[in-house]
Amino acid sequence: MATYTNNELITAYVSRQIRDDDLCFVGVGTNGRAFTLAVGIPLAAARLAQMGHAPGAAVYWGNLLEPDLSVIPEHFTQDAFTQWQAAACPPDTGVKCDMLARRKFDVSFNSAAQLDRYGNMNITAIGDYRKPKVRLVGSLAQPEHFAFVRRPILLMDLDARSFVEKVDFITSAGHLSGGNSRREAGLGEGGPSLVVTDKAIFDFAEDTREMRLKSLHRGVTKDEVLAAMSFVPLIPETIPETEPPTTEELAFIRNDIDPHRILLKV
Amino acid sequence: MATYTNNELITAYVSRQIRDDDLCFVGVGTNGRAFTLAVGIPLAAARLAQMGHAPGAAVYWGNLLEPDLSVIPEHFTQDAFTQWQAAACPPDTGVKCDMLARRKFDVSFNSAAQLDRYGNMNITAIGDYRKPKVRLVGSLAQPEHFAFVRRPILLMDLDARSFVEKVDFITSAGHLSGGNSRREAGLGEGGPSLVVTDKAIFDFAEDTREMRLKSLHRGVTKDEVLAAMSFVPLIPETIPETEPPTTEELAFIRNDIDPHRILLKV
Amino acid sequence: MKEKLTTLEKALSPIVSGSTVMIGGSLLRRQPNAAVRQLIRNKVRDLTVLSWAGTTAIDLLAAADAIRRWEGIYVGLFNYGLAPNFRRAVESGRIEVRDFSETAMVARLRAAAQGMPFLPIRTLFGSDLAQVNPEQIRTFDCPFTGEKLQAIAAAEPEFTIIHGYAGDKYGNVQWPVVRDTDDMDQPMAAGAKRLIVTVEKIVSHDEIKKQPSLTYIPGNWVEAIVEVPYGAHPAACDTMYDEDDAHMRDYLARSKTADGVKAYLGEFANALPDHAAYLEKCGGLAALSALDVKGRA
Amino acid sequence: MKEKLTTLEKALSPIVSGSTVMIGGSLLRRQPNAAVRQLIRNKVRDLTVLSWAGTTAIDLLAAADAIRRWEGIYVGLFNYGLAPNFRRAVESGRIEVRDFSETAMVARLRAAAQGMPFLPIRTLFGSDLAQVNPEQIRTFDCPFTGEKLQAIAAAEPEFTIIHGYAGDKYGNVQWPVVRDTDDMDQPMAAGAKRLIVTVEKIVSHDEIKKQPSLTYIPGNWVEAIVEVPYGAHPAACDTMYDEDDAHMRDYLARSKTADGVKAYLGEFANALPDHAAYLEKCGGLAALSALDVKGRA
Repeated sequence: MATYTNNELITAYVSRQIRDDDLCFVGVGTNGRAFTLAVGIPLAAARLAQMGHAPGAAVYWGNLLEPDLSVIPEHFTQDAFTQWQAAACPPDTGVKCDMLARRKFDVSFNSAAQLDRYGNMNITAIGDYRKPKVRLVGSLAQPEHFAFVRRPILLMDLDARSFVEKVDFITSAGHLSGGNSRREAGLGEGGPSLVVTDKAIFDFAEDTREMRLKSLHRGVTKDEVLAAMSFVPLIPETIPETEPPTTEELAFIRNDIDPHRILLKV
Repeated sequence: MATYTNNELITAYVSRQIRDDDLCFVGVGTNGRAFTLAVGIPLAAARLAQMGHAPGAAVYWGNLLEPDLSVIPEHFTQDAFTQWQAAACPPDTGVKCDMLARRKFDVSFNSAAQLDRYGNMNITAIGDYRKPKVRLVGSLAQPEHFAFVRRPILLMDLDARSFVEKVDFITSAGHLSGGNSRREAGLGEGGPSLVVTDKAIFDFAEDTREMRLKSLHRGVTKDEVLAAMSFVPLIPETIPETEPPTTEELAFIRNDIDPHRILLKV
Repeated sequence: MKEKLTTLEKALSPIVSGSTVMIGGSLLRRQPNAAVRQLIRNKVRDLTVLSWAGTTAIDLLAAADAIRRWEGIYVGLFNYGLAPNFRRAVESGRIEVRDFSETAMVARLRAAAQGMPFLPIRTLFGSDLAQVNPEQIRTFDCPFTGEKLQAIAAAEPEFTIIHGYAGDKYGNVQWPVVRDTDDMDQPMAAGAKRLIVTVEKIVSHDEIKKQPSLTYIPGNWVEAIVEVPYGAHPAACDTMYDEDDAHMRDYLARSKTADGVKAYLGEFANALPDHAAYLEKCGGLAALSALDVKGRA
Repeated sequence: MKEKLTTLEKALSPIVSGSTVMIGGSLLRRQPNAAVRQLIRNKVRDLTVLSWAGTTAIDLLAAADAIRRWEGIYVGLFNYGLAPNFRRAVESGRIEVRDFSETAMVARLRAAAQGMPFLPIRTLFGSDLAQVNPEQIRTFDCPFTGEKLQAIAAAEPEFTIIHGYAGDKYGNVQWPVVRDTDDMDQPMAAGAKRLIVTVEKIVSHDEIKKQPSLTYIPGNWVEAIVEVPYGAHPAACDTMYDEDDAHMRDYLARSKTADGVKAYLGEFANALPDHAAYLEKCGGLAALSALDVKGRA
């Protein structure tokens, strides 16, 4: 039985969620663990999908459309971005925004300071918006992702401060208060589809749109998961184990995609 | 007393209407006499203004912003346009449209199949719009010029078929039915300021906005002018003679701007 | 990436009579005439055709009785005067026209690219362009200032055909650094539903990815790409070749009558199996290279 | 053409306390930091600052207590984390924020460029970004479809400051063919009322007019242009130099406290007469050239 790291497990799992010809949005920047979740794992997963079942899968990264994932930069300083070869590099970020609004994206990878029971997320402010306890970065295109992308995937470590009953500020409208509330607010199809964490995978119930435990990573118990959340998600009768990476997937990740452990470092 | 052609007279007159730092719109294309009126005279006049009283005057031609008027192409085929050097050549024609809507243009040069008493013009259709006697080219940016440019200047040969009581189709709203009708329709300042013809110059009365005879070219009588119009414009007590070109202006035109008589050919 | 390189026949086969088609290019630049001749061979009819400043492509389609309605800013033949066949069809009532000024057409293209049903302008107050077209041009009040604005309906053709300079088999199309930018091809491509691109030449993806900022049509937007050298002939492709003056004059002369132009279409479109045969009919690449301009890539 | 080449002092003198200023650049690219340090020397206060993805320029202004309100999509220090001084000022209530998502901010910039009071989007239904800002984000009905849309008010700053690559004395600014295009500098410039541009270097107009399609900011739009080598330092200017990691870390360390960053500002802005002195303070061009990237023009 293959041994693997949590990052490898998540990378392989996420790669299987990417379908052939999917266009995937991957964010830029941040560092440390946040980089691994927002950039490292998504790039590795997209490349793994390309090498396997989804050769036509493409990434929009920064303002690079279809950057060459066979040569992912080893240092994420400006010149590495400038020199990264791609199929296209539109004149400004507005082109990416238009593609979002036209629903050209199939998958996006998102992380948040707060995520709630109905998949609403907050990257704007903790506490009161006018005089916040913690001012965060703002919004970027996170509202667009939940409004227009077909299958947004959240990548976050499970933590009671992040998984809250209700977010302090709705930066991105997920399933709002559940049921039809998203549609009633004026939004179309979309909103968060999966929440991939270091302990378990969640999806959202078809009817109530509540977050639902989907699978537990090998060796993780339900109680450990609940202990790391400030609300109790829906829990099915039987909880399967998160499907582990295959030896082939592990070989691709370790030998071809991230040989120097840059993407999956921490 | 200097002798000069009608085109030289018009070119010199028009150049004096261009103020320092004015941005002037000049059209492209057509041929023969229409080319002289729409392209040749405007380019020559703009260059003459640059060489004299308005060194900061600039032209937007095609999608070239500030093309080098010291080297105007001698053949108006595609590659001459492609190679013409300029300060800027924006990514698409939308940039020029935005500049029009933001009222960045001071002067435009316009010609029409029909022009009426209140300076409304028609380049769309003669007769019934649905089943026209003559289908013309459409509209291009002519409506924008009358809507947004500060001082549009019409360049047309005087002709009873062109100078009509009422245009068959209002492509560009000039002063509509006169008085405040332009403002009431929702348009801002602007509309045609001068009509420069082969026989006389016209402007528009401040109050009624009716076309008004401003000056007669040397040797032209009022009756000749009226005989070439389908309506009777306002006629002042005394009609001055159109100020002729100076010997210096003629020298610039003949030696520097259009030595091979390409711009002012016909 | 997905391979999208195909033939004119295959690329255009989804376009049937009654389709709505946006035609790229402006004035005598990059008219997709090779694709238009294929549509004529396919005998499509009753098209709704949208264009920016349309010339040869629109007049050829009009000559072939392929257009039921046209929407755009201009149809003519630039310095060759009015478009004789389009003009004849409009004057006889066979083609319905919907005229848009430049800011209005730009708003239609940008609205489609932005996924919006309309964009606002304030150009057409008092103009008959607005008065005759309440279906696509409507006055409304600004939600902030209350001032009157005009809403222009998005351009939403089923198909968009653009002729470009060079591209790869994945549909990534690039322009040269110095070119004639007086067109709306990129906004048209950005808002396209089904985008068919013809290019002067197919280059390797390695060539493309060296300068990704020159890619004005990403392959991600493209349904099919086809290589058609001199694909804009008898019009020009700026930086590559100029308009064919002799061919244009012959076309104009034969367009004086409907029969005359029918004979022209028979010779240069219907009687020919494909674009290669058209190039031969025009004297072959050797003869056509006389139109090439210096600095051609 | 009109000569617009001047000094930072002269170019920025019209910007007084209480002005509304748009700041160009995105993340660590082309932050107009030389201009920002001059504004700090000028002791301007109570600015309303608009930005795209703002980093060093916004945090420096916040550290100097120059900002009363900020409007944009992001303020942080990219891979260096949150923006400590901006964060402190917002958490203390000294800076009011108005957050816009990317499509919303794009709509604001394009509306200004198009001379429109607003543009429509449909992004922010259900988001608190709309709920807290009825002044600039309003729901209205599409004049054609009747569907609910959101009107986003145009961005209309009195001044716009952009740092570019190279330009001429007439204010024509060009970008290199291959660059990092992830920004909104051109739309910002297109909609600017009074546009002040700083560039890495001034080149001849003859250089510019050879490749007019590389001019992304025409001089016609510009009020003043200033040459400031390493004008984005300690941030990067893509294709020319990278971010200064050591300086960034020192800035972050000293930004742990308000006093710490005040000392930093004293040393690197207030105590220095001009940008030349700043470059000397940072070790001079010789030391800074260590940040240059290969293929730098």
